[in-house]
Amino acid sequence: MTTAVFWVLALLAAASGFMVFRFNSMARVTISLMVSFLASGGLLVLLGLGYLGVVVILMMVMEMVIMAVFMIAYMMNPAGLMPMAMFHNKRGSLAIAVVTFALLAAGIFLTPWPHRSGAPPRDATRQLGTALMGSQMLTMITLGFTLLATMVGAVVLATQRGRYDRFGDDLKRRPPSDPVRGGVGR
Amino acid sequence: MDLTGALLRAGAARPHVLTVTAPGATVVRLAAEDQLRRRGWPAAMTPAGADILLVAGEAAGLLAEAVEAAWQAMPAPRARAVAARPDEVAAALEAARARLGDRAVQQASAADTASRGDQGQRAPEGHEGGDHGHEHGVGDHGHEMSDEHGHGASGGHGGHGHGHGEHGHGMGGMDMPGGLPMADRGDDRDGLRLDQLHLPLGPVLPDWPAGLVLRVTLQGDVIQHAEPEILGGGSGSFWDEPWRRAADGERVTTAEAARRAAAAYLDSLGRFLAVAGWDAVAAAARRLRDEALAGAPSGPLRRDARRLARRVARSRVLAWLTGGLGVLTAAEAATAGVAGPAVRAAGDVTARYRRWCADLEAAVAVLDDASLLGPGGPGPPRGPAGDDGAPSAGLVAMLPRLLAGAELAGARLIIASLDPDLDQLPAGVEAAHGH
Amino acid sequence: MTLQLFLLLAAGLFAIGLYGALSQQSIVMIMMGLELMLNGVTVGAGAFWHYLAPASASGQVILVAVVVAMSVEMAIGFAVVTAIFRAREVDMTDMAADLKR
Amino acid sequence: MVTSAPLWSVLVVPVILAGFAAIAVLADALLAVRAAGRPARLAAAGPVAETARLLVGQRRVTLASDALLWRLGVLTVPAAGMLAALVIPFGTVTASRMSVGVVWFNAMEVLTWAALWMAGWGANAALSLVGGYRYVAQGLAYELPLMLALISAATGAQSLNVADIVAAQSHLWFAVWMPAAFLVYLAGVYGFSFLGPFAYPAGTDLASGVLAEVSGVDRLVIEAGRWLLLAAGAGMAVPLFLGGGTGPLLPPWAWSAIKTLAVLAVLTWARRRLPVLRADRYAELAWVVLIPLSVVQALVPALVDLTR
Repeated sequence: MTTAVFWVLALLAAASGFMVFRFNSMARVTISLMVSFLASGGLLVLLGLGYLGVVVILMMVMEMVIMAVFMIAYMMNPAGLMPMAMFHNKRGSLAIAVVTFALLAAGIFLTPWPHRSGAPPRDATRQLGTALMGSQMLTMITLGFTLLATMVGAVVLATQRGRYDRFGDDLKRRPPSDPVRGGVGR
Repeated sequence: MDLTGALLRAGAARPHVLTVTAPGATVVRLAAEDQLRRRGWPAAMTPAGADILLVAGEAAGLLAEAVEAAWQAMPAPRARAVAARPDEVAAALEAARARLGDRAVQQASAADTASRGDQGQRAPEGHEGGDHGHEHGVGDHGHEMSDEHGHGASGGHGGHGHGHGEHGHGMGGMDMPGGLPMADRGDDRDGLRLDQLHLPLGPVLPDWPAGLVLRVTLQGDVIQHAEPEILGGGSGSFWDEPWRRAADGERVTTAEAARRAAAAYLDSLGRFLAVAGWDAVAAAARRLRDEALAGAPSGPLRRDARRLARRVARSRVLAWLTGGLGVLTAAEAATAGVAGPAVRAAGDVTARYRRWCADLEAAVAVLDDASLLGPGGPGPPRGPAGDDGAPSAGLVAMLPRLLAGAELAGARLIIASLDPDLDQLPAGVEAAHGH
Repeated sequence: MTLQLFLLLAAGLFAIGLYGALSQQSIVMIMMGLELMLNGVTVGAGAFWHYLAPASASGQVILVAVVVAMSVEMAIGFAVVTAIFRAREVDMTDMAADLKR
Repeated sequence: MVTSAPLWSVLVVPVILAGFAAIAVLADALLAVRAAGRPARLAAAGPVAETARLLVGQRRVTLASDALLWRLGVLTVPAAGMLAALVIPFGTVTASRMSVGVVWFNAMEVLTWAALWMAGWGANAALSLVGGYRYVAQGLAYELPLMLALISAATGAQSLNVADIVAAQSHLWFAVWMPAAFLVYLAGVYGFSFLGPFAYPAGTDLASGVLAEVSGVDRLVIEAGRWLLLAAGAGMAVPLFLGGGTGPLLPPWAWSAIKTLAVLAVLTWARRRLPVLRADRYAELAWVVLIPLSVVQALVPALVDLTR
């Protein structure tokens, strides 16, 4: 049963991952990547990582839908109605990718993997939580700050308007001039 | 067992009706809406969701083409009804329903829609080309076609999604899949030059002023440019009738005028609330309107209208949602030749619908006044009408300025809060530009 | 179901992503490739945790880090694309390759 | 104590869920008939006729549509509701006693993001597409407060397992001492079922937006999906905030049913009381007011846990 599920999910993950670079339509590309992530999430659940697997599914659905918005906004031919190739150095990339895969595969089968040390915990989620709030606290803090920096950085990079645009040169304009008024009226 | 036939008949018990109102046919529309409410038949929003296409009044010219396009876009089972006069509505609807439940008629209809290359049951996967000009969203039926017909099979048909706009002409030589043109990019307020979409809104659109087409240029759902087009005026508005008769020297009582004014405000409020997505209250307003026009006793009518007006005017959520949209100062409105509530409100969408509510309360207060209509009585619901189409012509003329920069949802609210009545425009202004 | 099979899948996803990231011209498509590579890393980290050291939380922590990296990559990536697009109206790497000259 | 039912119960969950959804649809039809001033005995005829006409209706096919994504999107709406319902305990049994039930519910509900976006995109019609995008904007507004509300309940029980959350409410319902989380959760239920004040993606101003070009069986599937999602949301509110199947006298399954119906009744009634909240207004409210509020709300059970 689990083996069958594994094969289905593994093939789905690989095939939809492959289709990401075959579809013309940006919508299908994004949804295809999403399906690949959903399959990986399922595989993580299969490995006993219920929490992380479901979180990957949850996050990737949201992320891919938002990604689709950007893909379609910025691509010239979002619906792929006019097939066009946008590649550079296709053969070189293919060669690099194939060689990488071959090396990795060789490594996978040649490495004498150690035996499993210890048994899986009764509750993998608790294990993760205890680690992040205990021994791995530093990692958690770093990740937290990274995310905060990302939020600030992404907004600064993407936005065009600042507070001087909204509140005027002396920052005294009330209400601020916005193209569309928000719901709170800051 | 004739399962299909049984389902057809069961479904035909409650068909969804898409009403298209021709210029000058407000009376027919009101009769149709009254009929639908009594029968409990829902109003369809789009051709795809409709079983019966009801044409109220006589559609001619561009509107006739739009009606035909909407009909082509309707999936079977479907039936068509035409009512030129209010008393024809009931019979037309009944006949349409009979056809809707008739298996033989519907199978022919289904075969007909299936035979049209791009409209069949079998969905061609991906990008099937076709040369029909009617495969778009509701907003754009037919109108684009009329411009493009000279282009042959793969002319641009406007209004496609996927970030594609169309530029009307000039893609004759390009072989685009499905006959779809590529989008052009345009400037936008956020500094990102993204694809523009040229989309006609109307005339087949629910809760939309009859006979108005608004050609908008969108980036995302932000309107960058809007140009109104008028599919023809009426011969005087139904809502102005008592005042018109009074001006002609007839005896018109204050009560009669007040009743008409109240019904007009309720009609406008109903449309506005439907656009705002407050369906329950919109339905209540329309029900009251129908009762007012049917001559319901003034006591309960006054009570219910007051209750409704207060409920709407006091709703904080609605005011929060509409505040700051479409601000129109009194001076601007006066220069554009607008009078009536839009000027007296002198403010945003919130101010305008609250003005309607106040005017509605004032109108129902004199429902029993049997004196002759004088200058102190209730005025026409949109302000005094002029020969040049005032005040609705002015309202339409202001749309381009008010709508530029608004989002689609905001734009619909702004239009609904102005509620131009194109029947006030002189007849025969076919395809006149609003500015 | 063995460690090798999971790692092979991870390597496959990684290689497909690498191919995409190297061959695509459009920045958003390159980001798709990067995401797919990270997807491979996720599967690999999960497999290592399960088959090698389930008693330690390190595998899971790596997974969390990878998931965070994916969201950071996407957020910053699209912010950069937006900034480039605003300035130059391009979304192609070849057209934004000033540093080459 | 909530126990896990055998595997076949996975097939029973959609049936029960559909039953609750059907009751909600009938109640809604009754309210609509009453508001229109027509006799109440006609209420049941509406949904029946509606189902019949959609079953025989032709599918609409539009030019250059992306039929694959369109159908996938339409089908995902009810599928999301049914999958989300798998972790909801009914009385003392649950189809899946998953240790991360709360996260599962959240993830399955988020599938509607992709579903509606695909449904809006696939039709290749402008208003439909705008509707699909609207759902993304609305999702960004309702989702984070909803997640924090779920986290509040999970923190209160110190578990992501729905059964543990029920057990933690044996003395006091979470709705009582986490009212903000409960209200935010209910708003989120409207949000993911895009009904009532959150019908923005299918708004009248867009001529029903994401539903504009959907007809026939597709329309039936997506409309049913909305109500299934609403029923799933109402069902999940019971174990999360209303103490699950606990209650005096009656058996647990009866309490689950009564509480679910009560939440459904409130949601069905309240949806007629408000206009549609546009995302441009609601998003700022959500981010500036509701998210901080939900964070503070989530801190309350965290502090309570620490002092225990």
